Amino acid sequence: MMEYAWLIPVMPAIAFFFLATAGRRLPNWSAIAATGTMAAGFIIFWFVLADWLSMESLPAVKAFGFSIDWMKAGGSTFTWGMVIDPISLVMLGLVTAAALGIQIYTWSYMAHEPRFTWFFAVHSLFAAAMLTLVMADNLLLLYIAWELVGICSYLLIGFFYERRSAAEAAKKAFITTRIGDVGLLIGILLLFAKTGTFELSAIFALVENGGLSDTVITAAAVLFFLGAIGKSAQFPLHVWLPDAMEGPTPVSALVHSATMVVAGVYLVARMFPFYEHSESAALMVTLIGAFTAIGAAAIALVVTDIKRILAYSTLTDLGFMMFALGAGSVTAGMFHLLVHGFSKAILFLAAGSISHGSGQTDIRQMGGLWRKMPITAVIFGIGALSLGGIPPFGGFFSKDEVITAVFDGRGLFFMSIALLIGFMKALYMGRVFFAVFFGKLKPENEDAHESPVVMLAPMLVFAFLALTIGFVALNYTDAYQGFGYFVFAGEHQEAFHLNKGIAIGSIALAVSGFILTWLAYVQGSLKTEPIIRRFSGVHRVLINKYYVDEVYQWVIDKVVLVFGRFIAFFDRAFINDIGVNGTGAIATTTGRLMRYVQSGKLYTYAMGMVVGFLGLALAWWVS
Amino acid sequence: MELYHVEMLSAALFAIGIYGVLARRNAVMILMSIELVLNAVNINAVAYAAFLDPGRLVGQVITIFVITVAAAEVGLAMAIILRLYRTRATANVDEADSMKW
Amino acid sequence: MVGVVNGIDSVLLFTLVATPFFGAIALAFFPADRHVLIHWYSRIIAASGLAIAAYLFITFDTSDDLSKYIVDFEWLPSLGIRFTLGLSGITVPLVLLNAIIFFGGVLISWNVDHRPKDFFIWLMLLVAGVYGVFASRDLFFLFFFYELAVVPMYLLVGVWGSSTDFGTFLRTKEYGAMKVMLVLVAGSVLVWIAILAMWMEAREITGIADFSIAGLSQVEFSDGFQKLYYPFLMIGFGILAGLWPFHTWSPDGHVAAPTAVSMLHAGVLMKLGAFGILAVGMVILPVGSRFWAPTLIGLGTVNVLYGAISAMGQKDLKYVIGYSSVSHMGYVLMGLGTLDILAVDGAVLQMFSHGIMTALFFAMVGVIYQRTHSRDITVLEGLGKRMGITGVFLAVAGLTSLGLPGFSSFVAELLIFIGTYRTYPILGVLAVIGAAITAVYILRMLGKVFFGPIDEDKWKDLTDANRMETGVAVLLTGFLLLWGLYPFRIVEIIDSGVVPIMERFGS
Amino acid sequence: MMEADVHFELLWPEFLVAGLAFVIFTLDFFLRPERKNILAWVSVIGLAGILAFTIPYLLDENDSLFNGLYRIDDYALFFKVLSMAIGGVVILGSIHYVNRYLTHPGEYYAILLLSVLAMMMMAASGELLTAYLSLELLSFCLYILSGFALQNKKSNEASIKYILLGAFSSGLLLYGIVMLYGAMGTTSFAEMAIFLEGIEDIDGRLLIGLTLLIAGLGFKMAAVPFHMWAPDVYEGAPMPITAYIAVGSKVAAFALVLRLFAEGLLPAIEQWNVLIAGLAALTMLFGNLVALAQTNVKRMLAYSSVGQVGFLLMGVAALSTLSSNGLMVHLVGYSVTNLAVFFAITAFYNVTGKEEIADFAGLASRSPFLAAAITISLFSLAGLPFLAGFVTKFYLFSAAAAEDLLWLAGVAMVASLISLYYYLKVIREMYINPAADGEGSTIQIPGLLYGLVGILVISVILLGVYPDPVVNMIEDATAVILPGGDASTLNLR
Repeated sequence: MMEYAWLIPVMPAIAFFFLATAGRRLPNWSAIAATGTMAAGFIIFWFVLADWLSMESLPAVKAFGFSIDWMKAGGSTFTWGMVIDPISLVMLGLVTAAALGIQIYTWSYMAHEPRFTWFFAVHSLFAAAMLTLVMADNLLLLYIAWELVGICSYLLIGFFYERRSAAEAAKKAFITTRIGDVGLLIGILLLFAKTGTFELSAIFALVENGGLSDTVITAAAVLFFLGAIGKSAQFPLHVWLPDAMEGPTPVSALVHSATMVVAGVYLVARMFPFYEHSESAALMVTLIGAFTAIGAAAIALVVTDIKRILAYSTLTDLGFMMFALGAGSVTAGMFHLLVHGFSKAILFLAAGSISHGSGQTDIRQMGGLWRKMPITAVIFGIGALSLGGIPPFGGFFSKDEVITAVFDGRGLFFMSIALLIGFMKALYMGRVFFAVFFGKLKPENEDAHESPVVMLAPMLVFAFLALTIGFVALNYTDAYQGFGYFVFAGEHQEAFHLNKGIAIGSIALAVSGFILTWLAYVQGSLKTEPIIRRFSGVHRVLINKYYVDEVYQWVIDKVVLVFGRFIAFFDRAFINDIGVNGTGAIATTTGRLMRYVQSGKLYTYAMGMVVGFLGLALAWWVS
Repeated sequence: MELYHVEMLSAALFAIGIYGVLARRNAVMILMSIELVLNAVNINAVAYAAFLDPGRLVGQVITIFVITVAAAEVGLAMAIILRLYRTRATANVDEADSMKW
Repeated sequence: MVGVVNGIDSVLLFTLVATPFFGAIALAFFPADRHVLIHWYSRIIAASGLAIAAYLFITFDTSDDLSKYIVDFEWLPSLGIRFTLGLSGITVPLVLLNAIIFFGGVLISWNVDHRPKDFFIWLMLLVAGVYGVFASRDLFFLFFFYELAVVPMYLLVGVWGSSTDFGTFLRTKEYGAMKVMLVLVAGSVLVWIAILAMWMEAREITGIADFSIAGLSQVEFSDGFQKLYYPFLMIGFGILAGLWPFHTWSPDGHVAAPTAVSMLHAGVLMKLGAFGILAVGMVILPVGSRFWAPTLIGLGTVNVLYGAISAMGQKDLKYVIGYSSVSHMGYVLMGLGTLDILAVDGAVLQMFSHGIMTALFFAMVGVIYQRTHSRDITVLEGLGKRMGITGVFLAVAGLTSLGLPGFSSFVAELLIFIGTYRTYPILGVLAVIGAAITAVYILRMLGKVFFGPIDEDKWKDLTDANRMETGVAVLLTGFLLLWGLYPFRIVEIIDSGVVPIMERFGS
Repeated sequence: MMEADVHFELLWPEFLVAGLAFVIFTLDFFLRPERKNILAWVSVIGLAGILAFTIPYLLDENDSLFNGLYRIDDYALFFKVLSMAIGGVVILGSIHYVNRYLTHPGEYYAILLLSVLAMMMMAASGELLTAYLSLELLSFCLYILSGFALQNKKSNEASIKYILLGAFSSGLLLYGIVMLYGAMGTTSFAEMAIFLEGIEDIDGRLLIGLTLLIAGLGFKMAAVPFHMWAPDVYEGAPMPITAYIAVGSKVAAFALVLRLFAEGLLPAIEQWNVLIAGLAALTMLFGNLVALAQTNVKRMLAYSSVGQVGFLLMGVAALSTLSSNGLMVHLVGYSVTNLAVFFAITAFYNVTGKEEIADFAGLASRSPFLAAAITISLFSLAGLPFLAGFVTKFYLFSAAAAEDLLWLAGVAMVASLISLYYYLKVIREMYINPAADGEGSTIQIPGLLYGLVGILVISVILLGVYPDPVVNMIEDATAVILPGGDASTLNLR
């Protein structure tokens, strides 16, 4: 079955071309087409996985790939190829499942949208691009897919383009990520210039056997990480992700939490050999990851728009993953990526169903909603507890994995930071959960209602996954000896190992976090206002997201655009009006002056002749 | 008498003629000055014929032709000057400057 | 006239060049008021050209020798001028490009009802000139057709163009027309000087008066001579290619020109310059071009960044696109300047894909302008609601120009980036940054014009692109996607044309 | 010491033209005023007949009468043919103008014919005095013709300026001739060449003589700074005569100059080619720059033809077989094109009586044919492809380049770029600007002018598309005056 793996991305691609061309004529088919192909891809994935697991001598097989010639130029051949290996399998599973579920959810959520078809078309294109991205066996194809998911996110964020804010957010998202992509592309060019190939396997081989100088490796690693910073919204290019919540909720759930934004993490994991061989680059990843995580978590504690809270928590988790990768553990990173994907998906979907049911987006306007929408409450709770890191939810395992990895890789100090992040995660998760569902029901929310089954079903599935997925970390059979073993295809054992001390510590912190928020938002004995008043300055800074957006806006308005206008003016006023028109003016003016030699008086003419004759004679005489 | 004496004479005549053309405003006077130039030519021609290649008559022939042509030229010019006088009631060429630049 | 015609392919090539020319002459005898007839006639002429060009492109055999395309007649023996046509891997795509854009331009001109006869006559002459430049193998005729392609621009812009008042300054169509004509002819003067110099030098070296490119490329010009006269070619052709700082004719020309002319102007005319640098300068004066390559690539980089940045500062749609063409031609010049085979391949492909892309741009801008009578992006807002199709295709063009994978420009720019980075890493980085800036102004334009709330009562009866215009857009988009998704064939063809040139540089 | 046997029969063409002129004079007496057009037709048909007779009669005839005074060869033949053709065209183009604006058609046509005779003689004369005489004959005819609009002040002013300056210039010319005679003891081109071969450096007499010669001929050619009569005469003279002066007298002057420099002064080329080159550069730049500032179309064309003289002088400066070919090719192209544009304008003037550039506004709608004709001719003058001007300029500039005058060719290209600018201004008026109020009426052109201009425009295009036949003729003509290099030794493949 594995030779048909390429069908997984092709399926939604077909759906896209179908919808983009014929979609206008038969809108009713759009949902079926998109979801059908997605489901097909999902099924194929399972067969592929089964094949993979059933392969004998698994440790020997690192990857299964194939490729086609894309173009030949100047003696070098450019190929398009796909590769199946553990990392891509993990991503495939996540993406197909999430995309499928969220499309089903979308059936009713977007039912009344005029651009229903358009949504599914772009959604399918995104799925195709994302799947290609995770299966690409060479940097060229990876970059192509990378750009395509970017444009899809642009189109999806700008889905409600009549809203100026949505349009701006879309533009911001694309341009910000594009800045990172510059780094990525330059990195790719650098590698091609040095190695003459885009093939990942070949490049890794060179990295392993020292075919590339350390400077090149470090440079490439840093440049690739630039791309990751853009895509995965790490500081300082994180500003686009919160705004991206302008998009429809399913988009936020799929693109901006579960799949696309983790492409950066995936990239770093994929290019991991580079970071293994470049300590400085790895350290950079760690620091930026940790920095982003803490900064975002702090904001998540104060903002009140439910989707923005989730967005900042996404930032935190992304930073968390980078943190793990930087600490040298692909396993932990990918594992947290997987778990976070499902947990955050259900949180967004639940949030969507909340605003769908109650029409509220600000948590201060909510409270006690569990009476109105119990199932949603349960689902949201699962997600919140999972990401809050309460055992036995998946989030606990992954978080613990990360903290352990950080401890192993970076030592005590960084571990304490990781623990702090874990605690903050628990705090804001508890905050949003309790604030929304507990406390007394607000009168305006009296007519809030539970969402239809079509929306609940996928949420329930994801909830179940979020609940159970943690256990894939554990060691079951010889063929599958735990997630770490799987990710590394058994090359060096990194089976799940629970560090008792760390585990207890993190559990304690998580639980205490939830208890604190329970006190604050349900039981009410802990008042938040005095704290806010006490640290009003800090609070203001956090509410304003450290003013980063303002700074960027100022730079764009006052520097970039002004410079652009200046150049435009310079071009017109100097190069054109003076340079070009000036030349013409000189000619015409000279003519206008010279014509006055022609006085109309006879003797001038005669004089002209005499002068000419004398001049000739003189010139000749001199020469 | 050497050749260059004659040449000087004709050169002087030539110069005077040119001066006349440049300085005079009356069409007839300008014509006269041109005649001076032509006579300078004649003198030169004859002189060269006499001094440089005696025996051949090229110089003389030139002179005869010049004189003839000059006569015709004067006639024609006079006619046109008459037209000028008719249309503008003046023989002053400076007043005939409606076309310029 | 003793001459040779080698088989059906060469006959087709000759027909391709001759069709629009004689088509124009025939059109001169049409009754001027039969507009429908004139339009359909022009469409047929354009379509036949497209058919021939497509046939030549498809059947082009990259392994075969190219003599089967040669048409050769003695024309003016006393100067050694021959009328010689031929094809190469470089020219085939460009000929196809010209055919496509001519066809699209004729279709998009369905709304020309002011003296359409004259309009199409001049348009056909322009196209004939462009075909001629691409096909000529003799410098005299290359120059001949080069001028022929320039001349009609004057009347096309001057008569059918539009004047715009930008408040602080005014751009009349007369001004634009005069400027385009004079600047381009000024460029051709430099080219002319270089051509004569090469002819004279070759005549003194070999004792043979010969204008043929093939012949001159065999001559061993002294290094000093090459270094002296290559700049004439570089700048002379460069002016037509929008080389900084001789580029201002291009945006102003666009602002004044009617849609179809803008399409041809940016789509094809500017390519003539780059083509000349490659097919004349680099072929005949390799030493000179190697010597001046850094200058060319430097200026190309300036083009890229300068064009992109000033495009950011524009308010008028056509200015935005005009400067974006300046910027994109910069990539072409960079690619040529690297003398790196991948980059030169990329440059030629960029000529093709930029041609199609910018034609699509101008077609859609023409649609908007015809509907709203405005090109001011501060005035237009939220048109996407009423003009969805137009918006989609303008977005396609925009995404192509910011180098989105899946569209042909990505392939071209990728090749150029690779080649540039291999030879001049810093400039390679700058080029990539330029592509990022492109994203800024393109998205700014799209966001302002098509996104946001629409002024309902102002654009109450705003109509979307009609069938004809949509057809043009689909045609162009099809080519962008085709070469973007699977460039194998076209790159193969281009490569077959570029390799022999590059071999002269020993790379 | 003349040979006894002078082949007078070789002069038949000249005799016939002269005879035709006198036929017209006499016929004039017997025709009622409204029948005077017959005169024009007679002279045209007569010229055509003489043309038809001359070509086979003198082809490849190579003889020189009165030991070298007067030449009968292909070079002379070429210019004879050209002169007669030009004369015929001008007469045809004049008919309507004469009927409308002029009196005394008999004299008009007869004098025109005499001037044609003079042109034929100028091309044939192989000796300075003969050249001078034929030149004066031509000048006299032109003096009269330019003043032919008796009641028109401008016309009269033109002729008075023309004749006074012309007389003055012929004074200079004569003085130069005589100086040369004094310096070299001869006035025949061939002997001058032999003399110049002998000497290594030129003395004062020779220098002054040559300078004055150049000045005098420069006046005829209207080379800066001896050109100043040209704009006024062009503007004042009757329209067909302007065309005739612009084309005919230039052709004749260059016929003479080319033969003089090729047969007589070639040995001293290093002495004068720099001067001529400088003169050429000055002329082309001045002419074209000043033309930018003109508002009267005739005056603009006057300056533009001054600029053209600069191009032509370039061929003299770089004197060689190739460049004299180039000069003559350009001369032909220039003549055809200028005749086309002038008679197109004449047709316009016959109807409207206007000659300001602004008056051409909206001509494209008033008379598409005239607009197209003028556009094509102006583009040809500017040297744009498919038209005579492109090929001839290319040929001429290539020739100059081949003689290491690439810099001059460059200047010439810039000059023709400038010229394009003011030609485009006319075209803008015709095509872009709408007609002034009350002048939208369509212009009816008489069939004769229609046909004439049409034929001229077609020949402009033909010359541009396939010049090879003309070039071959010219090569034969050049082979006579420059026996050094015929086409075979030109290193052609």
